[in-house]
Amino acid sequence: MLRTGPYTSQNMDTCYHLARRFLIKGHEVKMFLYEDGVFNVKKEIKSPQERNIAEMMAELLDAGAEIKACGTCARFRGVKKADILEGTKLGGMTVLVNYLNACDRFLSFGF
Amino acid sequence: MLRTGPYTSQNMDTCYHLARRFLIKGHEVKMFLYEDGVFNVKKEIKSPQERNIAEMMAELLDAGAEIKACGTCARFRGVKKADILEGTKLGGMTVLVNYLNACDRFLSFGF
Amino acid sequence: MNEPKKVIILVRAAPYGMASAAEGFRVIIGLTGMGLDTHAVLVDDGVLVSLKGQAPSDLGMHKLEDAYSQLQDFGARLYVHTPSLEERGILEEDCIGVEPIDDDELGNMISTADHIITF
Amino acid sequence: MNEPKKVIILVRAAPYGMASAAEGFRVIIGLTGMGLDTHAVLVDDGVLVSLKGQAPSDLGMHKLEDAYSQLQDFGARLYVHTPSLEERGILEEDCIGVEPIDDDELGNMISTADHIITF
Amino acid sequence: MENLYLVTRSTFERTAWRLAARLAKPGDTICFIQDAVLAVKGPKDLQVKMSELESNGVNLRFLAEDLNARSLNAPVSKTINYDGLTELIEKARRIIS
Amino acid sequence: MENLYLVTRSTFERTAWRLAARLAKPGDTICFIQDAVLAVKGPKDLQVKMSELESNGVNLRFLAEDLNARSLNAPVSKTINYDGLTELIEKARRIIS
Repeated sequence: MLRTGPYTSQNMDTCYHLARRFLIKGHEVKMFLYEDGVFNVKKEIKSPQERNIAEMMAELLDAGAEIKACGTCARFRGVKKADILEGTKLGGMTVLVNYLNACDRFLSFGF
Repeated sequence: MLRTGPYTSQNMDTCYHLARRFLIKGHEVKMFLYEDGVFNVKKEIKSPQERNIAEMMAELLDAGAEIKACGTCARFRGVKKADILEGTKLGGMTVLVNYLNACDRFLSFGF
Repeated sequence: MNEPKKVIILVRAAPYGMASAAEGFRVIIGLTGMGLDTHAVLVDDGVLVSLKGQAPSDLGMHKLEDAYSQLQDFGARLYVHTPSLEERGILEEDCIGVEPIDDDELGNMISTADHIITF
Repeated sequence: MNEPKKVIILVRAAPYGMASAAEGFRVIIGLTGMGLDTHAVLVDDGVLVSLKGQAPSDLGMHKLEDAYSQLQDFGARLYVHTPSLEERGILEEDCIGVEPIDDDELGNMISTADHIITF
Repeated sequence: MENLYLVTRSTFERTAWRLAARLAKPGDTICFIQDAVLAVKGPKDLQVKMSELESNGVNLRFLAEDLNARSLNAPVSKTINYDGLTELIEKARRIIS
Repeated sequence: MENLYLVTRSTFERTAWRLAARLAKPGDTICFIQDAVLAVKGPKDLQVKMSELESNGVNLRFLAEDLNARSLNAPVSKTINYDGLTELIEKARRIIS
């Protein structure tokens, strides 16, 4: 679960570096984006001369990660379904509960 | 200058409560939104049963405040011109410099 | 059917300054409602969430004291970390009904949990 | 023409964990370039920005040491708060070229500034 | 008033208040708002520092709306509301936050 | 390993590391990443606490990529890179961050 947004905090980068390695090792990776975390999958992110967080997210999706964002958090932050990367979805607390039920290791990154 | 986003931090609320009072007293109020601050003027913010930050911003605009957001911060965060409240604008560092030159008191809210 | 997973939610942030305690509440209620064995622990500045007499209406915010007071009715367990209360000079009697928990008890609870979420 | 406004930018955050030090740099360069009397002060964890030998490429980030090293060429003044260095056990000789400043000097500098921006 | 220092983050969770305590001069004001109103509860080294600052002529203020929200209290003489904070900002020569 | 504690924020600016120090048991690991790698520099009460933890059998680790970015160093035996952190997470029964 990731609660912070892109660039502002290094959390997203830490998640990316860990997720990439877990996927290579053959683990399943699921990310639930909560609070400002929902901003990490905005497809319009443009980052000239810098790492592109949306592309890093897309890379994880391509490698098999499942990424869902809290719909309520998104609405409060003006993020719509049409704004987020293909392959990601908005969802409710059920998503988090399913992830918690399914996973062997849970990591939480906040403020 | 406001560097944090809506809901996540109380900074935006503090700015609102102060700005409202300064406007009533007849002062000019200018806000420069930097980093996550740019998210505060997303017109799609929906907040059932909660204060609506976008409406609070619109209220300040109606009362005469000038609100501009850093264009580079917006691009990195996937926020486009079309996403922000009418009456607000994206701008460069020139905006901040003009505000610093024009103002008698400067407040900075960050992390 | 498997045993429900045991999840501890550590609420470490003070109410109102950040949304953390409010967003943590949504997670606690959600997990409880969907049958997880949910234990919420107020620790560090999070203990402020349990202080009676909160009045955030001038800030245009909802009263977290009321929200957290309902948790037990929904089947979640709510604890307050007593060393965190003491460091802040807050008396248990000034708090809403919560179960006190000390370092050893919290440590033991963590050792029986499947997952820990921090707010 | 009026005197240019004197602005102090306090960089208080460590580099890389938050974008603050990087975003502060953009403001320092912008203000300097547009003729403001710009004084950047590294204080608290911000002193880490001046430590030589940073290598953030594995994080996919730009080296802030290099960015801040250029400031003086652009006409900005760059200071490091020596008590903050001492608290962190960092020697001035391990830092890029910056002007040392103590509590009294920083206090006096603040008393002559028009505005203060914090990162 | 020369300088107004605004402290916004919890004084228990963050150490940011120390810079204000370190730089404030006689006649300056330090105002605790948002989670920083927790300053009325400590930590202990802040409480020691606050007495020191007051004997040196630094004014301490706490924002009423933020205290009330959190069910905290400060002495009446040191409590100001948003209207009072607005005036403090008008009177200050500069604000450091 | 039973529990892996991850500390992410600066140990000078935040007090969040204290909870990990307080709860960690023999055999647990506390890993400092992001700005928390500043832990190699202090503050002093953390340094005292770290020796105590180590004599109690708590393992301390620092993330190499984050140390390098900030030009900081930890003893080689306590430095792990992202691959090592990945393994720590696999081995841990649960992660507290």
